[in-house]
Amino acid sequence: MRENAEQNQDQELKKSLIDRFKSLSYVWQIIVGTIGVLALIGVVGLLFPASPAGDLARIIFRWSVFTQALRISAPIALAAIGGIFAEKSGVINIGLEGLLIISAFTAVLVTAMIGPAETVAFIPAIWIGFLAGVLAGVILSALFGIVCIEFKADQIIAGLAVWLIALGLAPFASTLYFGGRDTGSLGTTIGNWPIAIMLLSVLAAWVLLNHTTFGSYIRAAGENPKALDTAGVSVSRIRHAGVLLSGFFAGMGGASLSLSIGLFIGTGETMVEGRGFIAIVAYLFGNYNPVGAFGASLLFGGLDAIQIRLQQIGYGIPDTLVQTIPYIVVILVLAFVGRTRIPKAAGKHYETEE
Amino acid sequence: MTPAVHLDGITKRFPGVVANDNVDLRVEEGSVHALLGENGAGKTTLMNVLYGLYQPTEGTVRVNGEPRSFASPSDAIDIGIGMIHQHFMLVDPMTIAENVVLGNEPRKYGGLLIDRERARKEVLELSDKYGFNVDPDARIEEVSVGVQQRVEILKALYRGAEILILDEPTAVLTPQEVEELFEVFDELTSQGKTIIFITHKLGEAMHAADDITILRNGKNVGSLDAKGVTREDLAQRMVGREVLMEPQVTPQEPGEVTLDVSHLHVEDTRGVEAVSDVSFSVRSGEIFGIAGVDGNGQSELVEAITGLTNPTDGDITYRGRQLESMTRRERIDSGIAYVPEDRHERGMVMPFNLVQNGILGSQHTSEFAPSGRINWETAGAHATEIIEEYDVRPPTAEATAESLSGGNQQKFIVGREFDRDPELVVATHPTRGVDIGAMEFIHERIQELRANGKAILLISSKLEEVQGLSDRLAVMHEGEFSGIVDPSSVTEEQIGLLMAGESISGGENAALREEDVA
Amino acid sequence: TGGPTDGNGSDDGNGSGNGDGNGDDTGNGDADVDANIGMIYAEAGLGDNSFNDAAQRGLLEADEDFNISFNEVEPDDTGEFSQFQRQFSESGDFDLISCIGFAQEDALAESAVDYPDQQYMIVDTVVEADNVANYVFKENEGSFLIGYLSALLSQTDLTIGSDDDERSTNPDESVVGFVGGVDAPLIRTFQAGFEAGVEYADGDVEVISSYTGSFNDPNAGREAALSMYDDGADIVYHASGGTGVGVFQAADDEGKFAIGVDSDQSLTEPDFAHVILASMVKLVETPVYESIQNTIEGSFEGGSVVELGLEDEGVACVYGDEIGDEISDDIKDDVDDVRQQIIDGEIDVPEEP
Amino acid sequence: MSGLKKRGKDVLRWLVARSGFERAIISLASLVFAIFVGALIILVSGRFTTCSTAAFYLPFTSIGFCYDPIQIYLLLFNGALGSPFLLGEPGLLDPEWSIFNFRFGFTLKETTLLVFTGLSVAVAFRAGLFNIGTQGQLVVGALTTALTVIFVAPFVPEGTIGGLILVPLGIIAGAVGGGVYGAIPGALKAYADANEVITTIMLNFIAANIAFVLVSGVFRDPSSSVVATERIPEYARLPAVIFPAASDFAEIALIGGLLGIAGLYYLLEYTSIGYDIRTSGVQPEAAEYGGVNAKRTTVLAMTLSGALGGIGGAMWVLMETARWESSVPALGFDGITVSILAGNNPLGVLPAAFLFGVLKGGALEVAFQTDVPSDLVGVLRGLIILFVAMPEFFRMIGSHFVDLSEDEIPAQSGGEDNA
Ligand SMILES: Nc1ncnc2c1ncn2[C@@H]1O[C@H](COP(=O)(O)OP(=O)(O)OP(=O)(O)O)[C@@H](O)[C@H]1O
Ligand SMILES: Nc1ncnc2c1ncn2[C@@H]1O[C@H](COP(=O)(O)OP(=O)(O)OP(=O)(O)O)[C@@H](O)[C@H]1O
Ligand SMILES: [Mg+2]
Ligand SMILES: [Mg+2]
Repeated sequence: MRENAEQNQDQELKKSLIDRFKSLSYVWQIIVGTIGVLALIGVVGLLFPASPAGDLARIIFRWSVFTQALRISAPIALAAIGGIFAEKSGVINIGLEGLLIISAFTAVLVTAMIGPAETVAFIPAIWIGFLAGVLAGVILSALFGIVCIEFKADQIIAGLAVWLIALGLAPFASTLYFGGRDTGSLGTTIGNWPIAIMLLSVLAAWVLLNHTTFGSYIRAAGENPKALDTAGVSVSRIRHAGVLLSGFFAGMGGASLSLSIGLFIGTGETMVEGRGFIAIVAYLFGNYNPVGAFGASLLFGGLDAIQIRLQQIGYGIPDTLVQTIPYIVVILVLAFVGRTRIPKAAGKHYETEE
Repeated sequence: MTPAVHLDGITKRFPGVVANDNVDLRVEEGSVHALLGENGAGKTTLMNVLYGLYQPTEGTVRVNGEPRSFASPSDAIDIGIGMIHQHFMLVDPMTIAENVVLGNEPRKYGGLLIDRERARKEVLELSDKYGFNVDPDARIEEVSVGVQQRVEILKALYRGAEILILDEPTAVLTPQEVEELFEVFDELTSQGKTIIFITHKLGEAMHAADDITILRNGKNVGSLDAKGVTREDLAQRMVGREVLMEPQVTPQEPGEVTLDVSHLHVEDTRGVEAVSDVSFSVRSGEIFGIAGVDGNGQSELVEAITGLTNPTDGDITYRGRQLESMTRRERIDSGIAYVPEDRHERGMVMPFNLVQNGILGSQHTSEFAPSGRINWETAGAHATEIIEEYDVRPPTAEATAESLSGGNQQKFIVGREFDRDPELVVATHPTRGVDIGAMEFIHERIQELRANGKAILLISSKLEEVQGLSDRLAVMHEGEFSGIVDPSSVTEEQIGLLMAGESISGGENAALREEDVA
Repeated sequence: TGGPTDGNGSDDGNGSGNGDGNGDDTGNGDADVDANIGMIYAEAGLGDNSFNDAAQRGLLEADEDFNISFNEVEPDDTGEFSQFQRQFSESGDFDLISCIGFAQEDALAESAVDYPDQQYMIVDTVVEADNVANYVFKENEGSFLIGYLSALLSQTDLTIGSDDDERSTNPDESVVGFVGGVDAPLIRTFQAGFEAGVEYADGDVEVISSYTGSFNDPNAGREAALSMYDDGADIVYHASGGTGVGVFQAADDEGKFAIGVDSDQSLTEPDFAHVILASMVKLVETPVYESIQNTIEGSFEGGSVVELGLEDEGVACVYGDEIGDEISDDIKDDVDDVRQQIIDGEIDVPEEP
Repeated sequence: MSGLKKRGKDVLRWLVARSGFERAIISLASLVFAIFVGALIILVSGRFTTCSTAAFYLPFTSIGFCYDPIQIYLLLFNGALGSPFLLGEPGLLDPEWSIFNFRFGFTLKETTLLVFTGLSVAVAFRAGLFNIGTQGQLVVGALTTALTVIFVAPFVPEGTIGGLILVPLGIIAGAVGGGVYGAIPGALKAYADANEVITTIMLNFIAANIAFVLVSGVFRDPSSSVVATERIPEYARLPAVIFPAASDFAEIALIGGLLGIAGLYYLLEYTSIGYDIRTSGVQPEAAEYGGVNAKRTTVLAMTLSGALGGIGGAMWVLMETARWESSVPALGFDGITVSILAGNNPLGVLPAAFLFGVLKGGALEVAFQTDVPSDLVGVLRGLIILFVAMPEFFRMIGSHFVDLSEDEIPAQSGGEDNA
């Protein structure tokens, strides 16, 4: 009898825990879930240091793995933040991959043209290159914005086109200037600056989106553009601004990617290798919140960093399989945790009456 | 005295349509002016011209005597014109305060950040000044339609509106809320504001307005003083002929129980119980009406019956069969017709033409798709039949649903559902948005169905409609029936009380309940 | 920057300036040359500072020594190999079609059957057909030497450079690393040789290996190498194409060392010459040149498989141009000994890890 | 308005109202624009490289360019068809040219494969699902095809009879493999509300990786230096009959593709299930109202889409490679662009696939004959899609030339003459 009652109580407790978890907001669910999983690994790892959980715990709770995760996540998080601004304003930008490619290439190109060791007005060439990369992202996104907003192009299709154009243009231009699809090494890098740039961008994006008038116009343009229009704010201007910002942030992402290693590779899918698409996943996963997108990017970066270490301590699992873990995790989380709420007017054209 | 608004010879053409044809309109300062007309008469267009959303093809807009031309609404807003649209222009995930100040945010730190605190305070002050009683921190998606409307008015006032335009403000409100809105009108005019509101409802125009202007086919067919005008006169001007004002119901003995609902519980999409322990039954040859303010569980109740949502508890029996085990398609096939509340989302597939829309729900039946292949000829003939019978305009089956006006969409849906040869018709707001002529026609059809022995469940927020048509009338409040009454023996006020959740005295009410259970 | 250098429109029809004989006059079976060569590079294309560039060097050397014409193509993805092979073959104008890289194997296996009269050569893999001359490298042998070298160095105290840019090994901890690109059989032979070489030097030296899954992702290469250095590795050897630049970068960041692959990367990546101790070079020039020579001299041997190992100088361990001198002669002598033992067949180098 | 002019306008209006026609016009115009912009890019990039002789002069000027866009386009087109024209003498048909040449065969092989992946993307699109996962479904389908044929082959007689058993079996296996793999994101969407764009992108990575691991670890042909399965027997391959065998183009596969187009068109336009799919595509709420089981339809459409992608993979194996190998071409991604260019209409898939087939076939010729980097063709492809994406642009241009506005009719209030 008593046992039964205890069991019941136990179940009650469990149920109420689950209920409480379910009542959390989406982003908090993920945060709590992640911390929970980490804590579990930590505890099991402490108890059974010789088990795989022990290995895992040793990998995870390590500063160098954390900085590595940050570094891997920087280009993804930056592109994801860009994606947030575009989509929050009502323009779905699936061309992030293309923006990353073009900015990564341009950053290297311009640095090489100036001469990696030169300075211009006391600014090292590599930072001029960085700015040029950002500018390239902004210009390509401006084109995308005009096509989508002025000519009412289907955003998904135009985004694909942006990707394809960049995928062809960067290696094409590289062949013309460098004589090959790969640019060759510049001999200089921007080191770990991308981490700082990412953290600053997360903060800036969060403030911009949630605490400024511009941010509330962006949100309104993607939710109910008519409300914005009738409030006397030009929806198309706000959307252009959102799209340009997506080029700005993705441009920083692309320039960070190539300049942190000091070269551009244009072979195959280029050195960007699908990071733009992962960025889309990151911001959807992070529910359009810059902080959430950062968290999601960090999750990918972290899984990737862990994956590298797991390979190296020689688990008998094929490496390619280990590399698949992040993708599987995303699907599991999507299937069991929840969904994101897409801005109501995203993907739809808005026409000011006359 | 110069009128606050003087629209002088306004003509507005759209490709293929003359929406306003040389319309004159004068609105005195500090008055309430009603704009009356059928669907598509050009009311909204005329007001959009005044608000700067449209540029008139011809004619002049004068405000306080001065000719104005607005390039966009912001020009109109600048000189004190505010408009509250039929479909609210609010950003759902934002708070009331954020919505009110949108476009005119108070700022801090040299204009860098929004000053949320000040925004809250100003909205609260404004709300108190006119007795609006809204919570500035609530999100739009959390508050009722009535509150949303007040937010819209606040928005206009916040921008310094002196002239307020409201497009069909009462369409979505309860009688009580309508009363409150009209009190707000009084409060506003007493502080010198001018109000223009659009309506289909003669009673409201007569009750709340100082002057009434009637549009028909884009033309002004009369501006009248609201005092001393008769309903019949207004109706005749609106439609261009005489109309019957009240549905005429002939008494009739109901037959077998077609639908029986007992102890039904349904949750809404957020998992909150929306219908709690509701029981009733509908017999063949009977119209069972449900009145109530939108959002009191009617939608969930109806969706549970029609198979679009699953009840959490309780039984629904339809002609002796348990309904819960039947899919939506099986329910359609077994003769349940359903005129849905939301015609844009549910009732029609907007990019499809009328031929395609005509078979929505019957796409698998042997009539239209013998052996899985759709016979588009039969479908075309079917659509043409509905179009002719229900006077859908334009009368082309190739027209897409989205190109039809709301009223015509509604007529097509009603036609499609009534022509299914159903045993049970569930009709939700069947005449919402349609004009008097079409309304009359739809009412006749409902009575015809009743005469042919069909069971009809009629849900409407228009009191005179449910009261006039129903054999028995239930009133729904917060997911429960606050009463089932004989509609001919209660007053509108009594129903209004039930709608507000109060009980009314009288044995007849109790008697009806008993009979129902038996 | 550019445009036509000669604007007067003389129509000698000789196209571009970045490769002679390349342009619209090729592909039409010029009768005045001794051989017309079709060249299909591996995916990374020219300018890879490595494999393809080496192949092109072989071609250009042949162009200097003989009277040949040629046409080069750089496929963008593996699906294009077969199409280019067939395009060359179908024209019937080419005396030899050179296919660079193992990824062309599958395509060539079919093309060779469909064009039995066409002569082909392929580098890095074997296609069993009478009209294909195959050249494979014994990467495992070269990698064995590298592994052996790395293990020795990891146990000695090697310090190079001045205060602000000092890099050194840690003799107390003996760990070396291997970074592979795509986890493919060919790359595994690098890994196998490397690991065997380390083991041969000293069973206590630990080897960490991992794959980045791509030949084009230097950022991933950098992270992989960084975590190896973080785990105490002194030297990381890579066989990962463009990804490898990341390995060098990591070595640079961490004050450690790296070893290059395919070409002498201390020359092709001069910016990283200060971290590259040695490279495992594959002399792709040799088979390209040799096969052209054979074709001209009529000694083309279809169906032959030439294995280029340490013995034939097809693979070799070359010391870094800038810091190679810092390696003690003792160690170099040891390496030479081992090399000889391999050539003499005294050491059996595995092909799979 | 004169009668003739009015009639002309009526015809035009009618034509424009047919969205299919409009799509075709827009696709054509996009092509023209992309070609034009592409020419500019070729010219500009020609200024950035060096050459001894100008290949092209700006008319009436002495500004020379290293690359001649006209020549490049001619090469592109000519190459894709197998050089019917003798380029030195413009307009002259090569008397020795036969349409059944191997390069045109290439182009058609590419077309055939793109027809299947294009249809795969189109059917999902029509159900309102953006299936980016055709690539993964193709990878899985190709693998199941190759493995099934390899494992069953020893149990059936060799030769034609074996072929007659193995080929259909392989195709079915591909369809099942792709279908099941497509059903996963469908089910995730229907029952867990997981965004299919994300899940299909993820599943592409997963398919490529898992297939790679499976083949390299379990099913690998040890004699091959790439990660690939063993070859399927010669008699289990789809043969080229009229075209040269070198082209790898099996005519029967294209016929299969045409049947697929007709079948999908019929399914979507003429059947109840097609109605359900389209309805849930454009307006899921209305579909539910109309008795469509939205969840099931989602899964069904994704399964169908996956099966078509899987058949694409089967065709790739049976016709081109004769085995599964890790370097699967990006046919699934190209399918997205094909479907988009086709306006997601099965009938449009054929010309769209053919266009991309030509681009692919011709790109080789350009790379072969000139030193213009072949990535240029990729840029061109992106430009075409960009222009296809903005019909409004062409409508704006079009409205400069023809005024299509209707004659005025007065506003109609509803129901004024009901009795
Ligand atoms: N933007 C537009 N483009 C083309 N035609 C329009 C447009 N807006 C309105 N119309 C047409 O103008 C006419 C008048 O429409 P309007 O919206 O003013 O009617 P209304 O009186 O407000 O009707 P309701 O009572 O249904 O709201 C209708 O025939 C409508 O189809
Ligand atoms: N861009 C447009 N082109 C053509 N007609 C339009 C356009 N915009 C609106 N209309 C027409 O204007 C009329 C009025 O539209 P409105 O937005 O007032 O809603 P409605 O469909 O009348 O809805 P309700 O039934 O709620 O009154 C409708 O006939 C609608 O079809
Ligand atoms: Mg209106
Ligand atoms: Mg209306």
